[in-house]
Amino acid sequence: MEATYSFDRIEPLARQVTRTRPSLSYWQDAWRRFKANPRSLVSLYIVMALGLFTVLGPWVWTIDPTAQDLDQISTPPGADRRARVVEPYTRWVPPNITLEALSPSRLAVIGEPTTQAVRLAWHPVVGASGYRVYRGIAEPNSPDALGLPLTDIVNAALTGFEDRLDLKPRTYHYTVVALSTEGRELEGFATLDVPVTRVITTSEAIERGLSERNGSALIGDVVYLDFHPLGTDYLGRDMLARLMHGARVSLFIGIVAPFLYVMVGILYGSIAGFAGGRWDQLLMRFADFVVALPFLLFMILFKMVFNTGPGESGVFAMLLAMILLSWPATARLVRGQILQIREEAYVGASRLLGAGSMYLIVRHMIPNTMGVILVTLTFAVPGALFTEAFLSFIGMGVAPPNPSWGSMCNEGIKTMLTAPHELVFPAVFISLTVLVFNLLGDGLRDALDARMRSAE
Amino acid sequence: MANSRPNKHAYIRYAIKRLIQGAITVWLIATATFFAMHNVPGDPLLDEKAVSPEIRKNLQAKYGLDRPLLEQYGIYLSNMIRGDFGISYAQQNRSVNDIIREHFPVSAILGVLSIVFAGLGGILFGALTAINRNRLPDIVIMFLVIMGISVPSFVFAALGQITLVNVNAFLDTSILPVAGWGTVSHMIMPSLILGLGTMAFLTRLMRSSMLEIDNADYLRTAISKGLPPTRIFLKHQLRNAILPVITVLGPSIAAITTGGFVVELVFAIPGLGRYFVQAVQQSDYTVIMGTTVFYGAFLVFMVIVVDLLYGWVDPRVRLD
Amino acid sequence: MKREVPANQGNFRRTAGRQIMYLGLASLLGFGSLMWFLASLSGDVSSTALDEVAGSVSLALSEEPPQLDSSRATDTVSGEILGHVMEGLLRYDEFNRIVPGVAERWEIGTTTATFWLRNDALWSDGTQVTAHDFVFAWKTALDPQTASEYAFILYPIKNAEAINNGQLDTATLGATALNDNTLLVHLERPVAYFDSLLVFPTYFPIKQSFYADRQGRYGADASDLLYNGPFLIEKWIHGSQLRMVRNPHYWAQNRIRLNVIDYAYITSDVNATLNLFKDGKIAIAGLNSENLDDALQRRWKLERFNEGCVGYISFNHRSERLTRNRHLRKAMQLTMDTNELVYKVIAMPGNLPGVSFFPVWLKGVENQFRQEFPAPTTQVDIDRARLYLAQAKKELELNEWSPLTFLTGDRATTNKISEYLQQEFKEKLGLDIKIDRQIFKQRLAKMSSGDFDMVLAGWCPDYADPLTFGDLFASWNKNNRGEYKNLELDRWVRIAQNSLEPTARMNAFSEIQRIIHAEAVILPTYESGSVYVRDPRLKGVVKRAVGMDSDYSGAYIDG
Amino acid sequence: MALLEVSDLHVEFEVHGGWVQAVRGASFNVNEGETLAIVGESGCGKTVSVQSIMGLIQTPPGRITRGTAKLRGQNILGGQTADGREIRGVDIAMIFQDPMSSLNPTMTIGAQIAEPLIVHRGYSYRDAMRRAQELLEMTLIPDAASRAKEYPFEFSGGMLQRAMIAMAIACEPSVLIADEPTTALDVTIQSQILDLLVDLQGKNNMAIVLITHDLGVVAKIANDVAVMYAGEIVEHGSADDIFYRSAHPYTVGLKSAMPTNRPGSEQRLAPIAGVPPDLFDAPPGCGYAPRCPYAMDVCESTPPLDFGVGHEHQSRCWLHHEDCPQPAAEIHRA
Repeated sequence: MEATYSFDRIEPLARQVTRTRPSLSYWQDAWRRFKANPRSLVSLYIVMALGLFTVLGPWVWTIDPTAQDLDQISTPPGADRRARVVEPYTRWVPPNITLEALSPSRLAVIGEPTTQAVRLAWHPVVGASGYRVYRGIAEPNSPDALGLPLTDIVNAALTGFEDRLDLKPRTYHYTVVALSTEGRELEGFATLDVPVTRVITTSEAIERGLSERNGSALIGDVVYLDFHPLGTDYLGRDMLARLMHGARVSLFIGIVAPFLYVMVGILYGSIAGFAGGRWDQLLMRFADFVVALPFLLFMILFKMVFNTGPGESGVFAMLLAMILLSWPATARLVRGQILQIREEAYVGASRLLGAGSMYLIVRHMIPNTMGVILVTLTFAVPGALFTEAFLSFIGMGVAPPNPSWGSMCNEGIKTMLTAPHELVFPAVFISLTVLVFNLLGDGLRDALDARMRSAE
Repeated sequence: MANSRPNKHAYIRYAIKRLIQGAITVWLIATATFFAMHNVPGDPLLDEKAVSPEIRKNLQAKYGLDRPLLEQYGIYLSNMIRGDFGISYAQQNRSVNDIIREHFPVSAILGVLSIVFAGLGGILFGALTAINRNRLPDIVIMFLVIMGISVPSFVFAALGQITLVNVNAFLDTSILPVAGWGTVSHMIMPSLILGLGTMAFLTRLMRSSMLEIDNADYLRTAISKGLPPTRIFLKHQLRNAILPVITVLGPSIAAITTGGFVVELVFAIPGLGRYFVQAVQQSDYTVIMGTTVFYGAFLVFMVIVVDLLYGWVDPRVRLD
Repeated sequence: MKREVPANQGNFRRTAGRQIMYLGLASLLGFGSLMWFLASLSGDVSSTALDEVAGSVSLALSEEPPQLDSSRATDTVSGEILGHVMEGLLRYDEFNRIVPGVAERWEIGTTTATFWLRNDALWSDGTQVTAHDFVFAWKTALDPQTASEYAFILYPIKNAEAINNGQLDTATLGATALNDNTLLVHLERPVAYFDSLLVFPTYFPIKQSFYADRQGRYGADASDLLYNGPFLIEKWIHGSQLRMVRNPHYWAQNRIRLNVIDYAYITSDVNATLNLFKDGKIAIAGLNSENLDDALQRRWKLERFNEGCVGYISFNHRSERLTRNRHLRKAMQLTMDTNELVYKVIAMPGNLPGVSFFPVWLKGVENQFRQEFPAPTTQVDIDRARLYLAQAKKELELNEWSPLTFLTGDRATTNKISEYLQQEFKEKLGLDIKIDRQIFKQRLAKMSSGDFDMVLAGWCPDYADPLTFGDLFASWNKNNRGEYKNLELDRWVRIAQNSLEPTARMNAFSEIQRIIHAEAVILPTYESGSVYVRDPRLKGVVKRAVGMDSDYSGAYIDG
Repeated sequence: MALLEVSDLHVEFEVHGGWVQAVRGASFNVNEGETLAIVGESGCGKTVSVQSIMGLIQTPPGRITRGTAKLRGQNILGGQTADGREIRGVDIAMIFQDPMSSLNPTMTIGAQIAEPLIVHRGYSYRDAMRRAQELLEMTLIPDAASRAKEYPFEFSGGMLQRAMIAMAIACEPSVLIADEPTTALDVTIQSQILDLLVDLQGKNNMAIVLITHDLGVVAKIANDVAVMYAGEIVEHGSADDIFYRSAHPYTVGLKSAMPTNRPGSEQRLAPIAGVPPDLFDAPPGCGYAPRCPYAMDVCESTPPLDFGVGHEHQSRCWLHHEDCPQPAAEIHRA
């Protein structure tokens, strides 16, 4: 069946109606593609969270980062915090107890074993010239596995010992061995399992405000020690507070320092790359000179020059020192790129149109090295953080007791096996900062780079 | 329109010119370090137990420290040119030349090995993440890279050693020595750890430069010639994307050879790195000067090698 | 009409990715197998910790021994090596008693000391160790040209100090070799502890002909040393390995049961040495508070070693410093709780809370000094401390306390201690303490120039007599960095130096102890000790507070 | 049966908010030893269609949704046969518009020419380089021996295009696709390149598919012509058919917009009013309707069919429909 067509003439131009493609301005398109990339959005939220954590944190979590709680040294987050209040410590002279007082076993605990002290007494062994007291955390199963030798008691008459070394609320296995005249250990040893409970003195409890009641009524009460959500460090200081206060220095150094010395590097490198010839050689040789200087020696020299007194925060001096010594790496990279771009046609064309050198560099060349620049920038962040830690360690940067993430990492390394949280939290925060800057850098580069626009 | 392609003769002339400039740079480094060193408090003769003034005078005379600074500088320079870097203060009967001769090769081997590992890994992972942009391999490798750079090298060294110990214990034979130096098997673990940081950086660098040339016309020509993807990657993409990587390789070899202090400590490796840090702590003037000048020369040499390599890879860069 | 999908999208991206992955993996595998192949070639050369058949022990050293020329050695690591490869006139046995060494018999009087040398004491080149070797060694050590930092330990010998100051020629030294086997020593002044000095490396013999033949490189390498001790250095790769084997020419062969002592690793990283121990590569490894639990969990054989050193806060008594005020120092003394510091902060077994400047191991008249003359102690009393502080403020005419600088080094433990003390003094006394952390030589420079108010310092003994600690705060002693001057204390030090009568000397030391506490010249923090883990099969290892840290000459492997 | 037959080719690209139909059913073929010119304004889809044959469409964002490209009966759309045999560079080769950026700047000219020989013909490196030298001589590049060792930035535009051609014909392909080979070159070099192409075509009996927007070039060397507009082939026929018997208003419009150098012709150039349609939302009817002086209702409502207007001469325009009142012949004279 032949479709019927209408062949009447129409006026063509008047009726050109098509749905126009939604047009986007450069920035709208950039924002749209930035939002489209989930990872850069996530990184944006994390940046905001980090900002809040640093700025508002100390007002919300008002624990003083330098306050030391020696009853909770290196405790992981979520550890049990119950403690019984007891009398303050009084010296204990081991009495020479008569045999009957002891229970049938040859080794017994006198009084209650607490984190304050564990007092042991034992039967004298015939022919022993002294005793050696061991403390283990695993059940001793052979004479060579008795654990830690706490002390050697030289005179045989003394058959008691008070252990106060770093007592934690756990079960210890005490063993006492008799010593022969030449100090050799005699056969046979008596072992005792002692469960230690955490206690706190009345003065400490009142000073820390752990309970409203005071005076003698407090004895025997069970109180909860201060709550540390992320645990405590090697001096019992609150990790969360230290992370918040440390964030200020670390983020400042970790962001501002790399930003500045990458800027210096970009300008220096592009001028060297663009100028070429004699200038390029001169500038690059100076860059080699700066890189080859011994970093530690010149940091000490800078510390003297800026005469940061002991204890003052040398953050600005360190910032300047880092900038003076860290820009050559970026300069060399940017120069390499500029050498390539200088040969491109569009640079020649733009120069023909009368563009001055500086305009050419800033408007044409640097945006085209954005890829390399963003990579060095995001890598400079961890570099700066760990340089700050190293400098603080030699007394140049942050003065103790103020914390910084890098120095917390430094300290955390030592107790990596036994108290991993002291290393994990600062390392996680540093990784987060680096991750965020990497994702942000990527997201920005993809969003802003016009070439990517068509491909996306 | 284009200048003539530099031939062999031009290369040699260029290399010689650069070597002369290098010598001047090394001389500047030596001078700056010399005067900085003498202005920093503390001197090599101080020790935990104080020394009587007479002995201190004898020691100063013996080492020539009592002479005016400029004179000492003159003496030091003349010795240095003759290749004599003097005797270490901390280890009184070892000449700095011996220290460098015995310890630099160790650091150099470690440096080169870790750079080979870092370069290989960096280029491979960089290319992979560039090609599979925003897909699983990209995200996974990106995450590993972040971990690689935000965890300091001494943590990696410690962790690496502990895992090696546990693996040896688990397998009950020592597949790799936990520390020490001497055979190739001692080199594997330390160079891997030392190379991690640089590899992470090279990966990101390679990815960024691969994306820059992603839609270059000559790639389209290569595809239209029906070349297999691996050849396209090796001959066309790699050669153009590797330029920023090369610029970084030179200085990082030098940085690793001297910056490997932490790995040398953890793996008990007799490298030059520890002498760098200890020399400054001990204010051991001759060792500071010797190691700094040697490191300066090595760095300058590496930069020259990189520029020559750069000229060879990218013909457009004029060697002037 | 079925849509005929084109034969091949020909998408360059995905195919390239897979092929490059194979290319990359192939190259990484290639690289790995190359390394493996090379590794297998060289075989596993690193020895195990103990080899009973070969009688060999492998250990780790904390640092490369800086000086093996006994006349100039100063540090403990060099001392340990020298203790195994050289032997002085006398030596310590496993119970730390002084026993004959190269000297068979000896008599020490008030003005002279005579030593009769055994004729079977030989050098490693077979020649006999003669009295001339000792005279030459002591003259070299005292020679101003050698400029040995430990020359002062020879000062008991007549004219030694004058020679060392360049006033006299070395020939005038009061030590003469009557013949090869007898050595006569004239003393500058009566010295009660002269025998314990003779064990010190500076008193070891050196063969003159060998020393001259080496033209100044004596002690630089294994071949530049002549050995008369139980072992000799067979191989020394600087910074990497130092291997000692039994010295066939040593006279007391029967006493030595090991054939090889191989320091196969040199690193100062405690965790690295512990990992080597776990891997069965070394027989002994030091522990710190951080890896202690790990060692206890594994039920290893732990042992305690009292290093004999004392840690203390040293005040600056110079006139321009606030710490010259006695009441300020007493206030700090009453605030510092050394038990909490040692038991909770340092938390390292083997350390004892600081009570007196004289450590507990020192011998008194019969048994321990501290038992015969107990040190005065202070109970922590914050209220009294604040009274003292107020008094000090009045005496110094201050309306506000200006900050005090607390100089510390850059080692791990000093970091913990200084931050703890800073917080304690701030909380309890309201004093603002600024921590001035410096690296090694900068700290020493500030100590000698007096650029500090307080400094975290430490002192280790040179010889087994209280005088090695007693004379530290004498006004003429250069190591008295705080420049503390007290005529009464000086007088007691002179008595202790010159008298021979034990009760008089010990009483003098007890007076010195009382003054240091009463005037709070320094505040002792801890007496240092350490814990190490040992392979139970290695027995007979001796650890000492004075002289060689660890002595393996008597050690043996069993089981 | 023609050497290369492309039928019903559809290609679309994903952009923000939807898909752009770049090619909406293009069909053309070329015989052995002959030259087909594909003509049209820029953006009409001519480059996309040849690129899709060579598999140069990046996915994402582009994708081929329908159509086939048969070389001697075998479908090779996307650059490979169904069983994955590579035909690019072997049976079909391609040269591009801007030679300056189409050659690898870090590889010598000789090496780039030698590559296809090494990969497809198994030449050794030395033989391939010698062959490359001969190819350069064939494309009239002076002093070929030393020039082969030089780099692209040391060549002029014209010589680079010659090198591109040498590279393309290395494996004696049966079809050469030339995507606006002379647009970036000045006129004198332009004719040299075209003469070279014709000369090489004669030697190897090679078919050429020439993409251009310059009718002058078409007149010079094309046997057949396909006129493309808004992603479709609106007219397909011999060169004479298109020039003298143009059967589609757009072809006529194109001719009138072409400057001619015939002496004494003072007419003014008559540009075609309006703009090509945005293929983001392709119009239902004929793409040219809005700009066509003869537009009718049917042109706007229903897509035109292909009407045969002579031997192998088709035109996709309702004017040729039998019931159309306006005689199709009128448009010749315009």
